[in-house]
Amino acid sequence: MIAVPIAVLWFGGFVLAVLDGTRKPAAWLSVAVLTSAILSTMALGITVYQDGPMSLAVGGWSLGVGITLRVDMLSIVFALLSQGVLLAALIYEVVNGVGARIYPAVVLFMGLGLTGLVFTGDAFNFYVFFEISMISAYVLVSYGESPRQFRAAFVFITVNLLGSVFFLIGISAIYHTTGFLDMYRIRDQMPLVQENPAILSATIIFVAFSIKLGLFPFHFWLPAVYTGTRPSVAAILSGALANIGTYGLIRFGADIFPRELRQAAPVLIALGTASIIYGAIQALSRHATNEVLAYSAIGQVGYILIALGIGGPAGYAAAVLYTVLNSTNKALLFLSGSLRGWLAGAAFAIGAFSVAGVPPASGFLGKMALFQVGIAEDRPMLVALIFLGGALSFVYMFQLYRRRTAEIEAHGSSPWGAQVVVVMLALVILGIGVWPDPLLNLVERAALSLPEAQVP
Amino acid sequence: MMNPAMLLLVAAFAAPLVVSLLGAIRHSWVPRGAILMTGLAFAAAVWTCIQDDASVNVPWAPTWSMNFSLTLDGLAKMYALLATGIGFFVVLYASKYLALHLHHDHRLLEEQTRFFGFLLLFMASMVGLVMAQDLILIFVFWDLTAIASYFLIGFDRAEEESRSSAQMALLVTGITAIFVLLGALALFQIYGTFALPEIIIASNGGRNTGIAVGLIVLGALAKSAQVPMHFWLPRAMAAPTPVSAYLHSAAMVAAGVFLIGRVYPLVAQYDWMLDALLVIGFASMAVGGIIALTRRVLKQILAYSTISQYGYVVAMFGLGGEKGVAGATFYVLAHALVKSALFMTAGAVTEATGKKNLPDVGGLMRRMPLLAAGSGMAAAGLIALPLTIGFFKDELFFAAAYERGMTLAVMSVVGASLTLAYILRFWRQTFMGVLRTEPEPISGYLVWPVVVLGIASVVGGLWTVPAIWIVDRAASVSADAPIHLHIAYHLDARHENVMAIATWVAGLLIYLTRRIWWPAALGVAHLGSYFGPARLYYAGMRGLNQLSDSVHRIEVRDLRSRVATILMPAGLLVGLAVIVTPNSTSSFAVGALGRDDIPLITMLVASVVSAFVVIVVRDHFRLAISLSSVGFSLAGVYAFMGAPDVTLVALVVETVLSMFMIGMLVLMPRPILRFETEVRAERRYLRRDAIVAVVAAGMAFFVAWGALSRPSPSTEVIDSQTVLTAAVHGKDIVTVILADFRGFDTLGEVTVIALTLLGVISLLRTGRLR
Amino acid sequence: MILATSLAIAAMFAAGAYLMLKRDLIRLIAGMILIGNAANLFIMASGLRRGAAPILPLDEPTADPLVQAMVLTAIVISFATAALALALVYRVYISHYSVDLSRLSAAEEQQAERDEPMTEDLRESVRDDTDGEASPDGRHAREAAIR
Amino acid sequence: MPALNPQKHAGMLQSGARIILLPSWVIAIAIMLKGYADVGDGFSAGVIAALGVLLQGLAFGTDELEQITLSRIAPILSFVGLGLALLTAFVPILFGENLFTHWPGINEHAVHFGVLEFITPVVFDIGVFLIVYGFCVGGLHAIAREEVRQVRLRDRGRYLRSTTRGGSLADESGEVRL
Repeated sequence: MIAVPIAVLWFGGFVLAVLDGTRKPAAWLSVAVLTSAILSTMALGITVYQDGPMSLAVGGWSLGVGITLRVDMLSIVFALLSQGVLLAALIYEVVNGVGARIYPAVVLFMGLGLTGLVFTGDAFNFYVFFEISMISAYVLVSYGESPRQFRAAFVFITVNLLGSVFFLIGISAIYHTTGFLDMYRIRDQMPLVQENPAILSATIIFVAFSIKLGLFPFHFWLPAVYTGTRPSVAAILSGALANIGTYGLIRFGADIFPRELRQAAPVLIALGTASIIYGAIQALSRHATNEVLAYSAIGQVGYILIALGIGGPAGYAAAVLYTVLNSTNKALLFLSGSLRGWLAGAAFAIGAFSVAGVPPASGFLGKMALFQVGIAEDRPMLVALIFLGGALSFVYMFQLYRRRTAEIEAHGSSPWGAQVVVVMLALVILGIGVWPDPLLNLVERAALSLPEAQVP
Repeated sequence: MMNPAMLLLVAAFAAPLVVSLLGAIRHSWVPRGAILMTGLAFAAAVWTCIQDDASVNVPWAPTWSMNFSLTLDGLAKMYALLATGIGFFVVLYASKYLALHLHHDHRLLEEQTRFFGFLLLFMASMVGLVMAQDLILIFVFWDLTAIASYFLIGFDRAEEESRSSAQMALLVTGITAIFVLLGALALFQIYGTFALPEIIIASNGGRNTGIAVGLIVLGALAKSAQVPMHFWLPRAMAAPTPVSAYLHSAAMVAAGVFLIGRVYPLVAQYDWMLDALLVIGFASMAVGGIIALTRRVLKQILAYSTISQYGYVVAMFGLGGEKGVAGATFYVLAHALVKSALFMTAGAVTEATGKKNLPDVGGLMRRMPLLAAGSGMAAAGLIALPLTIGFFKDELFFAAAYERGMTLAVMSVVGASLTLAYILRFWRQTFMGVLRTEPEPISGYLVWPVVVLGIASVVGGLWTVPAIWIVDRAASVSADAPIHLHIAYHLDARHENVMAIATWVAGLLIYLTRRIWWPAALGVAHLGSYFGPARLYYAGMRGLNQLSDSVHRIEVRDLRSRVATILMPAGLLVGLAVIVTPNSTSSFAVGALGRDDIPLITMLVASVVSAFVVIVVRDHFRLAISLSSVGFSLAGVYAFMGAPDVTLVALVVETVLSMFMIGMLVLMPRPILRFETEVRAERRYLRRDAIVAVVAAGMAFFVAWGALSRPSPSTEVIDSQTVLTAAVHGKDIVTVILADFRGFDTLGEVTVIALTLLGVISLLRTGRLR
Repeated sequence: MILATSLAIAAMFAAGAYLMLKRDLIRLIAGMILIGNAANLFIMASGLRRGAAPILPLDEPTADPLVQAMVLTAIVISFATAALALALVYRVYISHYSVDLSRLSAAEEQQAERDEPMTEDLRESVRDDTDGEASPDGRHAREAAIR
Repeated sequence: MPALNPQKHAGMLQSGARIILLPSWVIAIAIMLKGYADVGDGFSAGVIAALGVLLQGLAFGTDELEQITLSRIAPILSFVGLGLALLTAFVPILFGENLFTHWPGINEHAVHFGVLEFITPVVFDIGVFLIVYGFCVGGLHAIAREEVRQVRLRDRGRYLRSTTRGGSLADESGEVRL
């Protein structure tokens, strides 16, 4: 059961790699593969929702000897999120006409990496899947093959290689200090580890994920890459790949390093604050749509970090919720940002309202969750900060939108297919805003699957 | 039978949906469809109005204790009637107006769909808002009105003026809406529910509740365009006239005072809040009234009038008590009727004459008698002449103010006389005097709504029963106590009558002596535009953009700096971690160094030396060679660490990698690879590079040292792997781990290889496998 | 030994980091490879015990086989990344006719300038809403308005 | 033996390359088939085999490399290998077994053929071998072909144009691919 989504994506990627992805049938085959992966993940999710976390020892080896796959609600939420964003980007590209034969295959492999890393319960296996998705991303960034894309790809590969190396170092430090690679066993051992090596490995893993997230001050690569790549790739990077960062921070932070996470809370909140303010201010007067969105992405991850810093069930739930909303928003905005036509314009407007936190677009739920956490923890300064960030996001989103309306008027209309794809995505976002309960419930369950959140 | 509350909501929200669908089929049906749907919604509102109060309460998001709860109570009934009723007339008016408007701007008639869609959404969200009982639901509908108004104000998208006005309106009302949300969440924190009725029952008058309610009221005041957050409203005149008519009377701005009315039982517990409302209300009255006197554009006069008129309402809420609440509620009703009529008058005049400014029109009485009569009745209502509904709104106001003492009474008379002066100026100069511009004939659709609303204002003044019936029920909700309004004409010298007469006299005086005080009033207006909040808004926006530009100028754009900006903070964070954690002597161990380690140390030294050789070599081919020698020495290190498998792989991988590198170098012409000529320019970077490298090295060093100093924990895993190796017919444990125990990793690893191959051949051969 | 290994790792990391700050893309990749080597060395060093090659039958204490498996995977992955980066450098060279980072940065600056047209569309929105009072025909208009 | 190249000094290299080709493959296959018994696995075997073939390319040039069938279809081989590896990993699921279960299982008897044991990990290793072989040969082959293309373009004086214009690679025919 657990292996099904992974198997589907793996075989799908393999088959697509041999086929020519620029041909329509092959491209639609990739869409079918990704869809069936999503469906099987959903089926898995239903089981997990009803019966609790599942695990699968690969090869049947007992705990520790082999690799154990473990799926809880947190994994399901992140897997579905990443797969969903990938599907939207893939359909968008397929409808527009795929420009490179390997594109569908690489998207599927990225789906594999993102699914695998949330499903695995083994730290080193996490790294392997992490690399599968990173290599896919390296290949994807150069998609489009203009000088700009190559520059972006080079920046991306350089910076993220550093992130990967940091992560690898962190993993081996954990192995050396605990003697295990299995996350459950590591978690049991971690309290016995001296503070010093523990915080060092926690720090370096934090840096690794911050680089992936594009958190201030590790964000300098992000605008160049997001503005340099094709819209669908930017959507994938910010909507799917960046989830690695959030998931990693939650999984490693709350699951493996809860003690270190609490110690680092002030640093997290400080960095989150810096990210929010910095991203928002940079985004304010940028003209290119993608650049505004890139800086907005930097700002938005700040909220996630603050939620993590506050911690507790509510804090983690807010972090997960914010990630889901932010990823879908960014995917929508990047995809619709390059389109023309009234449908695409409407979709973009919905995305803009969502980022600004205006209901019924779903974004307000994220702000609401953060406010709630801030109020419950009695931290007026944080509430004020979130308010300020929200106000600034209002300003930059609608300055951008104001400029864009003229742009949309001036140009013709994009192909209908692409517009329909973004409208569907926009409808999903609206749907979440209108009927948020399923998502809220899922997110709450996801946060509760973290051991730290279960402590009353 | 369907629940009346639900029915009304469905009827209201069906309107925008149906109209959008109609627009998709055939846009010429849109205006008629809109009239029909609004008519239905109005009918539903009237029908539900005479029903008993009804509620709907279904779980919406139980996870967060949010309920979809609507109650059709007296307050909701009144505002729903206004929203759908005025909405009906506005749509009627717009059905002809918009075609003309689009025609003037040479735009496609198809855009009607967009206009009516958002106008009806505006109406529907107003209807939803007035019935909502859950604070979050209120917030949702609240922002829905902001969205609708944003697109309506910015309807003339081609004009920068229109777009920036829409942006301003959205920013002011949208950002302040977050206060409403915050207030709701704060109340939830205290009372554990979002249900407003429950909160009102449980409310304790505590400090935190006060802050929460204050936040909500702040949002409401911004929406009602009260000083100092009033500046967006005059700019919102960029919208087509029907929108202005609607926005000022029964939607948007009314939503603000509605919300105050909705939470009034909470507000009334705090005297400081009431006093604040009083101050803000009178300030808005004064500012709006004075500036309205100086405006030239027809719609601007009315816009500032709205600020001032809602100032009355807010002030009456501030006065409090039965009279204040009842008065405020009544005022909204009366004002909605007449203000929408006046706006439509302005629009009709502009359409007929093509002029927007007051000085350019005049003497229209004879050419457009019907319009003059209709708007005359409406104007009479606004300046509270007897026999109109407006008379009572002022009377209630005077009564409430008088109760609080002489000062307030005088202030209210002055305020009301300002109203009289600017409305007199507006109406008289439009319809009396010399004919300035010959009007063209206009459609009856632009005139009749004005007339009907004007007549309604007079009828309301003659037959007060329906108004009293509505207002009693509405005010009872706000006051949280039964209220019975007693209004009638009294021909005696009671203080309300005296104050009313004083108002008329003073107003007339102000109007007649306008040449004398004109410069002063203009001065106030100018002062406002130079030091007022609008200025602050612009300065703030400009400042933010400038700040953004200057921050962007120092943004890192160079890959080298990007690398540096990752390594430096990472190093600093690790340094911070080292500093804050307690360092015992056992944290960092030197470790034993035996004779057996000598070969290993030698190879380590060799690899480090060759790594530094890589730094210093100039030639790229030598670089590749020295790089591979690093790999080979490391292979040696691995060999001495008892890892023959790793050694083998490291050797072959290093060989192939060198081949790759040299292959790539061969592909590039020598001049491309020549950097020596610019070595001098590089020199200034040397120090920075060295510092960053040292910091990075320090980070790696502390992490490595810190981790490695930890004595090895249990070797449980590798022990069992060793035992199991024999069981699976293996001898080389590493190979067995790779192919079996952790074969999943290997599968991932080879997938990485296959993926890289895809990437490489896509970069070099555009993805063809053969 | 712990200190010695840590120093070696740090030195290799420093060399890699230094190279990654150079303007030559080839050197940058060399830096990546060196940093990867440093990480691999660290994985190897993080083995739980040291000894002979872990091949059955065991006579003496053996080295940790698990880290060896890990390091094998890591070597292969960093090799793959380096190969991809090299292919990318080639395409960068094809598209910019240079592997010089300063050229690339210059191209990026140009792109950024193209993205940010210097239209000051803000100024328009900054206009005051004195609704014509400050119009050129000031006095006349004012007289007319007083009427 | 193929006709020797005019460059005399290349002769040594070429004969050396030819001599090494066979042993490199023998070693590779041996490393792979020995299974779990000793040092080395599919990965190193693949690289060694690839090195043998690549040496031919170095010694005889790209055209000769193209002659070796295994080098032309190397990328395809690579994906055949991936398929093989995937099958060994996921086929057990179809038999109701756990993911990545190898046959024979723990302490079960394996079919012996001399020193060779028939166990599924060998199949997995063959997959790894093919992937790695395909990667090394395919990657370097791509570089070699690119060089040939450059030389041809340079001869026609179009090289500079095709490169400075940036973007996609122009074909010999001048038609832009992708």
